[in-house]
Amino acid sequence: MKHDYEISVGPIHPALKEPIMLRVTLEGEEIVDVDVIASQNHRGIEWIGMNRNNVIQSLYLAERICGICNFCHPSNLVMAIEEIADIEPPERAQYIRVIQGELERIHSHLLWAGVAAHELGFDTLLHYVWMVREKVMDVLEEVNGNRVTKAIIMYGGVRRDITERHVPKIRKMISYYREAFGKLAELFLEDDTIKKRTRNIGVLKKKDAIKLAAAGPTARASGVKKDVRQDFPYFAYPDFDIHAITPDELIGYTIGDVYDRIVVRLLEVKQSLEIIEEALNEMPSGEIIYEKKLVKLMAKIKNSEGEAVARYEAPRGEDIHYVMLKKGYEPLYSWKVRAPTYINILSWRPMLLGYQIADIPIIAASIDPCLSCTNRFAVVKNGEEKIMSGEYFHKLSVEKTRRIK
Amino acid sequence: MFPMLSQVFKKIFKKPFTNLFPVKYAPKSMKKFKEDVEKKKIKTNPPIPLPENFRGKILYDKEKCIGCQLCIKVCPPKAIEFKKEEKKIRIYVARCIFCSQCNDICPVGALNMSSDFLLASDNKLEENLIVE
Amino acid sequence: MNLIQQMPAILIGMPLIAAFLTPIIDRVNKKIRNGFVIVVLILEEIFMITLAWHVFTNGIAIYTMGASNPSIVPLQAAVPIRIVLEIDGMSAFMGLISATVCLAAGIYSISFIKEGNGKGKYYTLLLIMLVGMLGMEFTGDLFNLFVFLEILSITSCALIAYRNWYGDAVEGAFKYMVVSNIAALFVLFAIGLLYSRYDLLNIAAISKIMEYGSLEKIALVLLVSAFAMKCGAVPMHFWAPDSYTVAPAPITAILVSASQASLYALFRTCFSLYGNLMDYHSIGIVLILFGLLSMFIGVTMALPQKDIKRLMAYHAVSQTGYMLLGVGVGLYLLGSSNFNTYGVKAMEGGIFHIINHAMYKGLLFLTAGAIFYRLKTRNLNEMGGLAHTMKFTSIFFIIGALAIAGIPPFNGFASKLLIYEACYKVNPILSIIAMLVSILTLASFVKVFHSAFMGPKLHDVEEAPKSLLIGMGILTFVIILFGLFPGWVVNNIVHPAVTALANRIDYINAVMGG
Amino acid sequence: MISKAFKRSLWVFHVNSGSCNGCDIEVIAALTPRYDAERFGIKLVASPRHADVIAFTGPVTNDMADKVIRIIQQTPDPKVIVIVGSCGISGGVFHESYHLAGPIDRLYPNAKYFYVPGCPPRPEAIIHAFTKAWEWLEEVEKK
Amino acid sequence: MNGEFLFKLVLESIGLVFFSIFFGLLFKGIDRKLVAHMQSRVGPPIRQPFLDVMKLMNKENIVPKHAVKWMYNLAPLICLTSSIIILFYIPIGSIHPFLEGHGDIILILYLFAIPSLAMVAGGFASSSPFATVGAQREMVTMISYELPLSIIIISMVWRLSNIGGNVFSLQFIAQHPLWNSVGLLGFIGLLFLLFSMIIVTPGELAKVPFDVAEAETEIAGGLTVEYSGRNLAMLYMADGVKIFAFSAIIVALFFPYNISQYFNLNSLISFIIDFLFFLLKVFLVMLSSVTLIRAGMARLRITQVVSSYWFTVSLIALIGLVLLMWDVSLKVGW
Amino acid sequence: MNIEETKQKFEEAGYETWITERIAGVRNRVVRKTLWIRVDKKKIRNAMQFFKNFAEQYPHFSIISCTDLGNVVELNYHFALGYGGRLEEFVITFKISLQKNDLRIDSIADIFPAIIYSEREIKEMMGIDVINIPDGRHMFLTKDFPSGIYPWRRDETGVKETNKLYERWKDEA
Ligand code: SF4
Ligand code: SF4
Ligand code: SF4
Ligand code: SF4
Ligand code: SF4
Ligand code: SF4
Ligand code: SF4
Ligand code: SF4
Repeated sequence: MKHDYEISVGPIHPALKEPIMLRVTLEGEEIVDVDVIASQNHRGIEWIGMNRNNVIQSLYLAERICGICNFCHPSNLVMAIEEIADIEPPERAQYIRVIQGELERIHSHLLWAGVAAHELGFDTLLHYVWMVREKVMDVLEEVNGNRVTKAIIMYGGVRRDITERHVPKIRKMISYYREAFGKLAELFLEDDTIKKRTRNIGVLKKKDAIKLAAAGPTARASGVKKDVRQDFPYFAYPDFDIHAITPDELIGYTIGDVYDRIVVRLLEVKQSLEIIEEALNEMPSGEIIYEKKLVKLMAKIKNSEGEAVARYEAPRGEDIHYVMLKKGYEPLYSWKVRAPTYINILSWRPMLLGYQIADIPIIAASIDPCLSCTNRFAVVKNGEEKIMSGEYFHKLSVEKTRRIK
Repeated sequence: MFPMLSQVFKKIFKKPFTNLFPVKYAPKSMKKFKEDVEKKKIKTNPPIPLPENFRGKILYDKEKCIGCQLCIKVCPPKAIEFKKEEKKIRIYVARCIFCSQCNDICPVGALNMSSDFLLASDNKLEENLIVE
Repeated sequence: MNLIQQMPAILIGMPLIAAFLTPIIDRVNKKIRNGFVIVVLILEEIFMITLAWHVFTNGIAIYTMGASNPSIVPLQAAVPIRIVLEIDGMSAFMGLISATVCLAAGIYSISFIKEGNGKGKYYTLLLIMLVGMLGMEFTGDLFNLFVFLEILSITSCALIAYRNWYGDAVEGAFKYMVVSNIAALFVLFAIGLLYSRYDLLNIAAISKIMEYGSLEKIALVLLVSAFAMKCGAVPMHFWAPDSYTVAPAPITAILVSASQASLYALFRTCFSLYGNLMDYHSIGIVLILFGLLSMFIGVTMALPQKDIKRLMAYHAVSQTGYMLLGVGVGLYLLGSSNFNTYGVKAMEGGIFHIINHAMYKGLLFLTAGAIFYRLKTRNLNEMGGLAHTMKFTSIFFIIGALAIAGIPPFNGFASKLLIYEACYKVNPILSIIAMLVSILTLASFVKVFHSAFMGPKLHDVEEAPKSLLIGMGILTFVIILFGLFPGWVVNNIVHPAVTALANRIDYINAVMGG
Repeated sequence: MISKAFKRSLWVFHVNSGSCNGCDIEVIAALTPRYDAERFGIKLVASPRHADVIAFTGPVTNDMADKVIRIIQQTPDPKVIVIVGSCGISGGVFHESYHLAGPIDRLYPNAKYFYVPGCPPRPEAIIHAFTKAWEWLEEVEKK
Repeated sequence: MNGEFLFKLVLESIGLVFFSIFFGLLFKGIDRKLVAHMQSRVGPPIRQPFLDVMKLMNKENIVPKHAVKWMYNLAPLICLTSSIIILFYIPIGSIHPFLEGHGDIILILYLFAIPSLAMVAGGFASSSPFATVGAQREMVTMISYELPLSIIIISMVWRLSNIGGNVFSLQFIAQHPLWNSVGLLGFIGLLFLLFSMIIVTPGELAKVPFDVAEAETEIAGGLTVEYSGRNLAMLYMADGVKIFAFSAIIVALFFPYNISQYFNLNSLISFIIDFLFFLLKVFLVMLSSVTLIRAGMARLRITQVVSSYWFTVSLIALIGLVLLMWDVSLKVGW
Repeated sequence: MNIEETKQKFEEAGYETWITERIAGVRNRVVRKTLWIRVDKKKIRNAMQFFKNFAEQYPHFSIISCTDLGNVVELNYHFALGYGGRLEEFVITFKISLQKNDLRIDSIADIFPAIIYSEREIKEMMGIDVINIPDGRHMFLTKDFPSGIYPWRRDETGVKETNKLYERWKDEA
């Protein structure tokens, strides 16, 4: 039974919530080759942004590049356009953006921790982590009016203030997480079964991480001290003393395996708490938006021209947008999104080779793939067939139903 | 070694974290249950409290609206339709993404977000899901 | 004249005569020839059952060639002067196995062996093989034992090489021949030694006056190693996979019981010829060790095999280990106070396992043959999805596989259970290893099952022909029967065989009188 | 025929047909301690063959269209389909892209659909959709 | 065999079938409820498994195109019946096992293999790659836990045989609790055996951390991926029955005590009390060997399953055996 | 090595360069800089090799962005350098213009292996012929994607029509 065979993980596979396909060649249970096939989730977002939407609409579109870190993409878009149109957001807005970004990081890392536990077959931990996560979800809902999509950032500032009413709730959340942190770290880092499943599994060497341009916790877990908030800060981040977190801070050495990726993310949750607390303490007062009249704002952007690159440290790593505006052209003239997962999936191959089927889910999940931003363009037949395709399936299914009847 | 084991054991005796909306277990008959609720025979548990500025189903004050169509211009999913004859608008909730951008731009404040969020339905165009 | 009295002679004589008639009938009509052979085999089976029944109820049956009353051995100065067949419980038991397997194999061969390749000769040889086996099992005479052993070897050899158009068939036959000849030489030498010492060839007679000197020890070693070699136990197992693999499937099935005839000879030597004269304690340990080794090495060698019959052949080695283990434990305990509690049980297990093994391993080889018949390959990687169409074959296979793995309610479980139950008393580890090997066996057969029968339909094949199915069905029937009523079988068939083996004195007295 | 038990034991197969993950995480959240849909007998299963309900999130991309249909067909009857999120119902922000195959209920019209508007809806709203589904199943049962 | 006897036999078998399915599902429900509480959730009502089964029974039963149909449909049936048959051999409270025989402890061990085998066959028969991987893993798991399991059983039997009697009968083992007859060393040895038995349980029942064969995140439910409707319901029930039966075996092997003799009660009440006490024992065993472990651990890899069973757990069991032997030799020495 | 030194290096090597700036921070205001370098398409490999050789750090590749400007297609190779130090990082973008009638560029995947996905992407999305690309399969598009349609183009080879099913979602009962 030891001959090679291939299995496709995905596009609908319990281990990968998003549609993507990993074609894995196996010898017995061992992985000998990996190929990523990414063409399932394309919704043509860049195309919509470049052809159909005005800039305000694109903001919400960018928010839905990925629902998990739905702050990073609009932030990048906003940063790029602010640079082109020379819009200077007020100070208070910059602080609110930082808080929002860090809240998002907490929720995203906790979410990941739960998913990772689930991939390890440790559902109790999934439930525990997601239970803890509800706290930040409550805060997000309190501040933004929706648990997930924030709809908060706007060209030149933010749409809603963080008021006196919110502050105590956020502070309470911070102390809640400070307490929970010890327990979480114990549950994740001291459990023998988790250690067995993650230690020395999916190792990405520092050299490879640099070469393959890995980003975010994936790179940091391999010992690359790299964090956009530290290296190339934006918003109000220069005010904070942020350093890139590597696993040796907690355990003294770095291997670059799945376990290290857990360590990094846990520590980053702690770091985010500190940032939020400091931001709350230091928050300047004042306006929260550069231009209250949206119509005016849109006109200003419409009359700007130029190009800019914006970078943002999303929970999964560095997110980059390149934007070009043309005077008088309402949509974005050029828009390129580089989501962190886009570059991190390159690291799957060195991580997976030599391990077993059982390791695929946790290794794949260890880079925290949010594939909805990566898998983008896919099948377009020529014009006519495009319209056909939907109708075609429709017809197919009608026929099938008729047959059943 | 296995820190979760002791955790888990302790948890058996603790009260669950669950919010029992709308009831603890599934009722035998959902229809009867609804009737009973209407007759106030059974008390349901409320959902987790909503924040003040929750973005739920949109509210439209038709009287206030001046038909300027600004909301239509910014609506990301194009959920708003202009009714030419009346110079008023119609909003499809099944298309709306609850961004409240239209509220922000409306010059007369004719649009607002309610806290109504239990919108599930088997008809995406049912009355409840069209605001006009 | 009492027919029962003549039965031993008929059993050996009838197939012999039939063997010579077969080529003649072959000339006349192929169908009639088939019918003739099958009728002979069925008669054999019936007679064998009658004889066995007689032996089990009335004790040892004696047949003296050419005597007016064959049941009484003429003695001359306490020396039996004629060729004596002595059928005790053990012999009858073995005879049953041989007759049944040959019957199944004979029917199976009707379609399996194609006309035109000397099928007449094939049947002749098959019948002579039966003669060889029965002769070995019935004879009470050392030299005769040797003669029948040789008959069996030569016919087996010829049948292994039957498909001489495959190169490896000849190679397998050659290996078999080498082993057989070495074994035969050993046996002959041992007989010479004993003959020179006692001037006797009759087993019972020798046994009666045997003294356990160094000469006897040498003879014992020679006999034990020769028969162990022929029964395919580790470390002399290497020939088994080669020859089992290349022989036509029905012949392989018969070869299994032929090697058990050697096993019988081994037991006969240990228990009846030497018995408690020798250091049965150490010989017991040797057998146990051989048994454990065979079990373990057999199964571990089987696991990676890709050739279905080769894999099964290694399992045959492994299963032989169980028999050695059971009987070895019996031998180890022989004479001790524990013998009656555990020893007998262990031997029952071992002996019961012999017949079980003959049945299910025969069945498994026949199913492998059925696959080969349709696909013309023994390579597991080239099979797949056969269960879609070869439904009965796969059911037979499943039953055989479950039986060999000792899963209830099939016969393998019953005999293995006896072995576990007895061995742990000697040392718990024995039982643990035995159970472990069972599970490994299971794993190995699940692998075969998966690669051959499961998966998408790869080959457009039909079910095996009827005669194959009937052949397999006979063995399956026995397997299920034994699995469902193990108690009855043990009490009525196995137990007499065990008592016969254990009671050397009875064996001697039957010939030598009082 | 639909037994009484059916409505109190709904096994869900969750498919992302091109969503932004926003709804997916709320579907999972609905199963975690805060909302715990399992108390209604709702649980996620790993194979469409085990499912009674298929929960789709996201618009259907061209690439996923055939898979979506295959999954629906693989699910044994009786079944209910729940579409979570505005973009799955009507396209949402992704409406009118060259790469979308259309709403699921148009690709496979002969099934019972329930819709949960929201972007993303709260976990309670998703549970609410299931109560609607029960109600419908009760109606069917009566007939 | 007279007619009345036959009638009784049939009646009792039917009763036992219902009994085992009922308690199997009940305990499954309890297990789920407990796990939910351990996860800070309310969890499904205890009757949920019954609802699930009722629902599955009414669902369409799809047979995949490439499946080997007869075997695909037969496997769940065999799986369920063989699980039920196990219960026929187990003493329940003060009730004697329904079937009893020579060497039934080994028989039970092997009977436990049959449901797994049936599932393996069903998995193979469904021709899905996930099911195939699952089936292979199930086999490997089986090979792994069989070694410690046989060590445990043989050790106990061996120790018992120093007392004498039909030691391979479960009923006999249950009537002679080992704890009563061993010294301190033997007691520790038995604890070792009990511990290994508890670890073997999740493997035998395909639960976390040894549920590699059904790992949903890795191979989408493995063996059962393709099953639906009635067939799935049978596999579902078999799972419950197996949990119940295996816990009952541990009870019979290690905790066979009854409490009724301590009260002065008439036979019916003491029968009921023993029965309830039995259920309590089964519950406690299930709690510690299935529920707690499954809630408190992550799934291991298949290689880790093999190594933990063959080395760690087997070693623990062997130590138990050695201690038991030592215990005996000391006793003899005294 | 800071941005000025890098700029100088490239200028000495004869490339056209310029820097754009943007301020961030509230109390601690810092300047974030981007270095733009115009490279002739024929010299792309030289420039990249030169860049990799003199950089003290392995440059972090970000993405290739690609714009259809009518007669020319403009490629931007974005890199980051100086990561790991506080406030020390800057962005380097190499700008390359390709004439529409000669959309060819050398692959640099052997110099920067991480660039492979991006090269595959511009190949399929913009129809640029990447010479010597080690893996020319589609990245995001399926195998049977029709040739001659490039989603990022703004000319007649771009995507024109879209699926209107979502536009007509209301029509259905
Ligand atoms: S659901 Fe998963 S396993 Fe099943 S067919 Fe689809 S991709 Fe394969
Ligand atoms: S959460 Fe559970 S049910 Fe859902 S996909 Fe993952 S493994 Fe499957
Ligand atoms: S892939 Fe790129 S263009 Fe498409 S939606 Fe995502 S970020 Fe936008
Ligand atoms: S970068 Fe990844 S995680 Fe972040 S929003 Fe995009 S898809 Fe989600
Ligand atoms: S975004 Fe991340 S957490 Fe969510 S489904 Fe994808 S991989 Fe899992
Ligand atoms: S809330 Fe947003 S999506 Fe909804 S109607 Fe207003 S602008 Fe449109
Ligand atoms: S923006 Fe306000 S006033 Fe204008 S059309 Fe919309 S609702 Fe009416
Ligand atoms: S409805 Fe909104 S949140 Fe849900 S998947 Fe669609 S875009 Fe994302």
